[in-house]
Amino acid sequence: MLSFIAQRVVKGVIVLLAIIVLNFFLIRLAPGDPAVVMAGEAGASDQIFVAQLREKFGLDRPLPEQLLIYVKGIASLDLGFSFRQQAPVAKLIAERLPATLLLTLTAFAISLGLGILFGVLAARFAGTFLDTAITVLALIFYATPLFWIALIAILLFSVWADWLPSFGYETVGAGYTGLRHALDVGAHLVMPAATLGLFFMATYTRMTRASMLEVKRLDFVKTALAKGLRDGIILRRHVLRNALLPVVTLAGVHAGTLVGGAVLTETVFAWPGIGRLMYDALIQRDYNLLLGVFVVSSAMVLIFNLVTDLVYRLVDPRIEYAS
Amino acid sequence: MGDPVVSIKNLRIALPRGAERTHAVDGVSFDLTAGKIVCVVGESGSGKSMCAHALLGLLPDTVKVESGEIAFEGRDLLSVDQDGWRDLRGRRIAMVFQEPMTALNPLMRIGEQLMEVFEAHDLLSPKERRAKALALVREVGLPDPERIIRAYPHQLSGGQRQRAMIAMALALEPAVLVADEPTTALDVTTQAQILKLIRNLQASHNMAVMFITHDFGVVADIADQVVVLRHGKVVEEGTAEAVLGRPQHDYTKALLAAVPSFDPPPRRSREDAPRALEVVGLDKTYVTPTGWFRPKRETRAAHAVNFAIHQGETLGLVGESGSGKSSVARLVMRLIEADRGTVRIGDVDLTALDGRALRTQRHRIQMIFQDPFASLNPRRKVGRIIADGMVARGTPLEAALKRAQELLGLVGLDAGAIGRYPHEFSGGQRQRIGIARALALDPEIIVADEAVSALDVSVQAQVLRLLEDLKARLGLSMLFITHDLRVAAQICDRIAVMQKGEIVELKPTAALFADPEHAYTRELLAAVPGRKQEVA
Amino acid sequence: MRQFWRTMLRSPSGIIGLIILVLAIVIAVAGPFYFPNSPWRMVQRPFVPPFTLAKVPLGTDALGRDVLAGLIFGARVSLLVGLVSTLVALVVGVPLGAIAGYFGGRVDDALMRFTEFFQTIPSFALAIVLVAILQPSIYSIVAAIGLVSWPPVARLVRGEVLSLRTREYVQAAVVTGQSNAWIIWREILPNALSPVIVLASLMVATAILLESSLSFLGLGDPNLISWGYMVGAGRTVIRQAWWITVFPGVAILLSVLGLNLIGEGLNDALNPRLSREGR
Amino acid sequence: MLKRVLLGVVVGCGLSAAQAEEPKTGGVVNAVIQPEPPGLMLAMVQNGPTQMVSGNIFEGLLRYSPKLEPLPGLAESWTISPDAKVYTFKLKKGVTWHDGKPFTSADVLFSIEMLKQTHARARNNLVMVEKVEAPDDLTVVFTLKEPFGPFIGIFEVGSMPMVPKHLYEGTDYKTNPNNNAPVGTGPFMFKEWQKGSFIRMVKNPNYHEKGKPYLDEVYWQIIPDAAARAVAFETGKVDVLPGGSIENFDVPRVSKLPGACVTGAGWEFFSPLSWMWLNNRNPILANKKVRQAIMYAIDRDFAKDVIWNGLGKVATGPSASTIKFYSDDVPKYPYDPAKAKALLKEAGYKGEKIRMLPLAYGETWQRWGEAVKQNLQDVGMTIETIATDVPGGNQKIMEWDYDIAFTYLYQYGDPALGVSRNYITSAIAKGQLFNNVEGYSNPEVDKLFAEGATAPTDAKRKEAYDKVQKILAEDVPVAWLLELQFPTITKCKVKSLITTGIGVNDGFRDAWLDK
Repeated sequence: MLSFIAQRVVKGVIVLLAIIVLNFFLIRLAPGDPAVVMAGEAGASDQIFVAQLREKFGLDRPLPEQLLIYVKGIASLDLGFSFRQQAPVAKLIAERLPATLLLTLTAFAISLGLGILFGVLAARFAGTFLDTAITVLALIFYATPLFWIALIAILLFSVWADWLPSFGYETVGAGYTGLRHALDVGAHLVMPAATLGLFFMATYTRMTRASMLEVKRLDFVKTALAKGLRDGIILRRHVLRNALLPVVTLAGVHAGTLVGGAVLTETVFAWPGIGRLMYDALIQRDYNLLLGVFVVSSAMVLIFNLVTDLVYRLVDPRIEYAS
Repeated sequence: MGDPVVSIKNLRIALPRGAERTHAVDGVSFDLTAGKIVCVVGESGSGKSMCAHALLGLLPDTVKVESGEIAFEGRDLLSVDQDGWRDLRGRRIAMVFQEPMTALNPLMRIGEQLMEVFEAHDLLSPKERRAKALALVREVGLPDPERIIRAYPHQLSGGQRQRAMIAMALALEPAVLVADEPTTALDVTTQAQILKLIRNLQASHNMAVMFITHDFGVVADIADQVVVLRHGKVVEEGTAEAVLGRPQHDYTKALLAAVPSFDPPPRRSREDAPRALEVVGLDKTYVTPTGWFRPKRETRAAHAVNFAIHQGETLGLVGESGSGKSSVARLVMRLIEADRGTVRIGDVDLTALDGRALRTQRHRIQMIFQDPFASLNPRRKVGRIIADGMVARGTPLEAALKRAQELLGLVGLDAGAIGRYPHEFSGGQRQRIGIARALALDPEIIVADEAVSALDVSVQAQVLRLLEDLKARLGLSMLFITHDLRVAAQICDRIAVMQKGEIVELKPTAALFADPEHAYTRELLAAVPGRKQEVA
Repeated sequence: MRQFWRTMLRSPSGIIGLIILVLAIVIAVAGPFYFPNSPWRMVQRPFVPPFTLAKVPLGTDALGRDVLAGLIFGARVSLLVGLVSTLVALVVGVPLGAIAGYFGGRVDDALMRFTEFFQTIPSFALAIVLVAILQPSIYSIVAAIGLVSWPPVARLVRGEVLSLRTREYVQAAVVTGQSNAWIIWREILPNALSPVIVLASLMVATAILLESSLSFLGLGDPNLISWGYMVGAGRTVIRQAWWITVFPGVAILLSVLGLNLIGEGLNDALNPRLSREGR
Repeated sequence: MLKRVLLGVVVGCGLSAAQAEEPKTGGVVNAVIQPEPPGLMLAMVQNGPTQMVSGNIFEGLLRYSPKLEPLPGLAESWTISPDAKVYTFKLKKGVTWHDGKPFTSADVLFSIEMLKQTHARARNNLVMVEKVEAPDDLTVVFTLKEPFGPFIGIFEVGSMPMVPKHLYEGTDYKTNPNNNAPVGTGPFMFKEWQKGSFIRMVKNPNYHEKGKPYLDEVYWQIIPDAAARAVAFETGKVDVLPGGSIENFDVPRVSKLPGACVTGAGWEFFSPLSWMWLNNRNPILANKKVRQAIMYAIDRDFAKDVIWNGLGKVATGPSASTIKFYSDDVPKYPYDPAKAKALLKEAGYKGEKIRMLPLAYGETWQRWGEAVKQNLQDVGMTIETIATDVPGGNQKIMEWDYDIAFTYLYQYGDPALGVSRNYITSAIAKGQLFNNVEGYSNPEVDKLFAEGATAPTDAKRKEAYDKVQKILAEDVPVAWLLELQFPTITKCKVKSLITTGIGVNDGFRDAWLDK
């Protein structure tokens, strides 16, 4: 198992390096650079000013040298410096990462939990009204653009009903501590997490349902029936456990991409996470910061994938620790 | 004979609309008696499995019992509700399925699945359940019970899994055991053991057993009573001796006649003919990487395999699954690459060729595959399937299709078949198409890999006859791979016995059957079902 | 083929999906004949509510442009982006997956690492970056969506090919002397197609969603009206003029829904084994 | 009771003597800041949000009234020599930095040196300065090379913020730790910045104007989505929406909410003017008739009424009407598509493709681009919109790779500071984003602008500027659009927020909360 993890980590590092190199050049393909952005904002932009900024950012050096400097930094776990925000990239990301993790993991937990629950219900009562209702709802959530749900949710729950705060991570300036603070953050979390989770919930619902129906037909379920087991036990112990295997795989893929995919949600709900940080960094050509976010979110994907594989191996004894 | 435990009367089970026929089972009646094994025999689609499932209330939702009665201990099983079934299943009526791999939950330990039977009926404490499970595992003859109950299904061999299934079925000492082709997926030696086990357990527990099979050899070994099913109807019923020894119905007679005899017919030796195929020192080892810090897992598929086939000769390659016989076929065909060794066709060293050069030589050795369903591309018309190879060799399509029609005639099919798709044909017909494809390239050698194993016994006999006939007419040589010694006895001039990638014995067929030298050969021969009371 | 249509038409979801899709296509193709004017034209005063003026039945947007005309022209863009980007993904993913699956070994290893690499980068983020870098236009959007959505295709095709490769009819083709290219093209791919078609129908749906998300973020092609653009442009005035956002939103929902339903129908028709007991 | 009276006296002495209401102390105000500033060190970063937040932390020597008259800031008085070349500033006594160190003329001298390196606009403004001296701790003397009319207008906090010498001298400016926790002399002190959420500043108890500021704390909330910002105001989560915080479409609705007050004031110093760069190097746009046709083709009243919701004013020429020396006596271009078509025909335009670069600053600008495109297409021009984000657009403009491009620029109160740079020949250079990007060159215009900047009297200056405005309006080097107005929306309980011509940028100094 350790060997398995070690192997995956080494492979992950290689993938990360490739991502760094690719993105390093990719990002620099975009027209404009941070100097241009800052010149625009300063309301003054003679060539000296722009040249000064470029020198300051190290953009005047040849690209391979810049890459080398960056990679060297990464090797010593230094993600570089954001000249734009005048702070180390690692610090900027560290400030935002917890919020993103909180958001995505909550969304993930909700979507997985409810998705499986609804999927099981639909499969258990296949062909009944409940099944149809769940299936139709899941399909609609699956087909609705996320940003649209977010807009409607704000209208419904913040503006009209005034139940939930519409933006941010906490009530600024309220100075809550302890439980109050947790509740406050929780209230802020509800809408973004629900919005982000809906699509995935729909996916898991559909997948769980389909997978359950498929497993239900397998021979070992017949064996279980032939033993005289109760339906509940058969469903739980035999059908569900086997049906969840593909869901686990898919969920692992999602968990990782959620981190980078929360851009829209974070934008609409003003959630101070790295999705927004990435978008801002992109718009401002904050190369180091953008790369940093990419490295971190890709690392997240890799970590989640690894965790999924470990979970999978835990659930499915057939898989051994082979590559 | 005592009172029947189960009495099936006039059972009619309707199939959903659109199926091949209206009823899966139509007016079937027979009894199961304590201490007796009733074999229900029939070819695929005869409705035998439906009967078995009806006995446990496990019929699929799409089929309906129309009429009839299944009486068990005075109750009509057809009117039992869900709770009633739950109580009966496992406790009074138990079942063993065909595929022990898929019939066990892959995510649960054997022990857990065993103990579940007690749990289902709220019997015993968890601790007692474990003790009972251990006892059961021991009773069905599994080694190292402590290890077995902690093992997952995939960690056991096929035979071991089937034993575990049987242990599960026996756990609550049911009155009736339904065994649905329980040995079909197993090797002959394993099959022999499992049959013996069922026989013994049935006797010691005084169970009524309904044993479903398509194999008359098995019937001969195990049955007290025989029920022969055809298209959902009982065509003949009686004691084993009566049905096997003095079959009344034509169908039964035909079936029995189709079972290949275990006595090899006399054959002319062809050892003085020139060698068509020569295999020298073939080695093939599969390596599965397992990670960085552990040894690689190696499976030896072929080791120092040597043989030659003379012109006009059929060499049989027999062995159990995993013995490497199919690997050898594929090595010879250059479908997989050997680690070492040469394959020579006439004077061409096939193993030395590559790419285009190899492709131009391939027509000399052709193959007939096992699975008639998987061996034809479902999306190509039969004509193209046969013609493709000729076209690849440069024959114009027109001419190739014309030849395909001739070939279809040769294998006993209508020439109009070239315009149809494979799914429009039965298994036996497809196998004929496969043969036509192989013949299309005018090969010198045919490799037949389990070419008749998937066919019903009556069809099997026809295809074997066709092969023999074509071989003689076209002067072909053949490498015939099979696990079925009866088939091998009928068609092979010489037989090579493989075990764990090695040929342990190679002899003319009659000599091998009469005087097996190697212990493994003897074991194989002894395990062939129905050998003791050779059927008519 | 007839069998296929019969199954497809027997499944209610397939029918509904087909109806929606056909409707969308008819609107996209024929609509502009009824609306010869550019959807960008300011035809009325801004913020005319829907169902008040016969000339602009679905109302006007913030600049007085006809929402209905926008929907109709938007259908073209959304459907086109969905279809073409899926095609791009297929063109990349199918050969990659086929080659990896057929040749196996080191080729497979290398190609799969490459695929994993693309799957590791969060796809929406990558799409945003790609569009920003190439500068938003219909081409860059199609390219970006195609580029982030091919890995699942490659994996699926590889899986299929991997299992088909050992099929006896493929081996039969080998022993009859066919070339690798011929075998992949004639023997393997046609049989790997069903799941790919199902996946493709879902990918079109996803691509439409992706395009709308990009447009929502302001990364759409400014010369072409699309549904996502309309939602994005209307969201700031959603309080005063719900219709600007709601109608295109519903249009996206319906077409994505339709495609998903078709996907389900296709799945039922092409993989009958899986669906028989499904309902 | 006594305290209140005293306060009243202090306020009475100050600016707002005319104010009827008496300020109350205490309270917290939440304002929106958009987008999140990249940094708060005003000497290093000069984008709009930074100026808005940091203008309350840092201070300049002067402030400016809505009419752009200089007001005392860190300098309490100033004199100008008769030859208009020597400016002497007297600094206020007893001013301290937030860390308690006194503010002196040495800080002023240091700030000027530092800004020359880090602040492009300050450097340009100081080109005319021959030397700066500090005869004593509280006196600073600027000597100019020649008279420069607008010089008195360059001392506002955003243009020339004062930097603490003791914290910056001899350090690497870009990594100085104080950049993250800036230390100024202003009414508020930087307290905390949760990136992506808010910036918090608290009252400076030792502020040099006794009694001010009135507020205890100000939170600058960072909400990236415009609609969410509107909702935040609506639900009472924020009290101040500075200009541009919400989309224009939303302004009328939000303004009408109960308890909301709106003002267009506070932008006089900047007087943002919008126009489209017309690349004069393009063979088609090089033709004056085509440029004039474009002016006639654009429905600027529609833009004002629909896109800007009636805010702002149709521009008549290169100067905004709010800055000095504005002249109305110029050729006008009313919306007249027929005339535009005729002009295009005369010019021999045959539908060649013209690329248009909108401004990537959000919905309003996007809509405006769409409307203008439609206007131009209506008179028969072929327009292709080039999509790009801010850096991409900037890059294209800097490299002159555009045909038509939207922009808006601040005018900084005086044509010599904010207008001439966009039209004079010497300001043509590749690689800059503003100044004469369109490539217009007219020796007559160059001469008149030079005269206007250096003429010793305002009357002489006006004469030159009147002429140049007429010429430019005739030549249409760029297509002027609107004088923009960014209304500031506040809860009415926030009082006296906008008292100067630079608006919210130093507004919390005087603001108070009516509880």
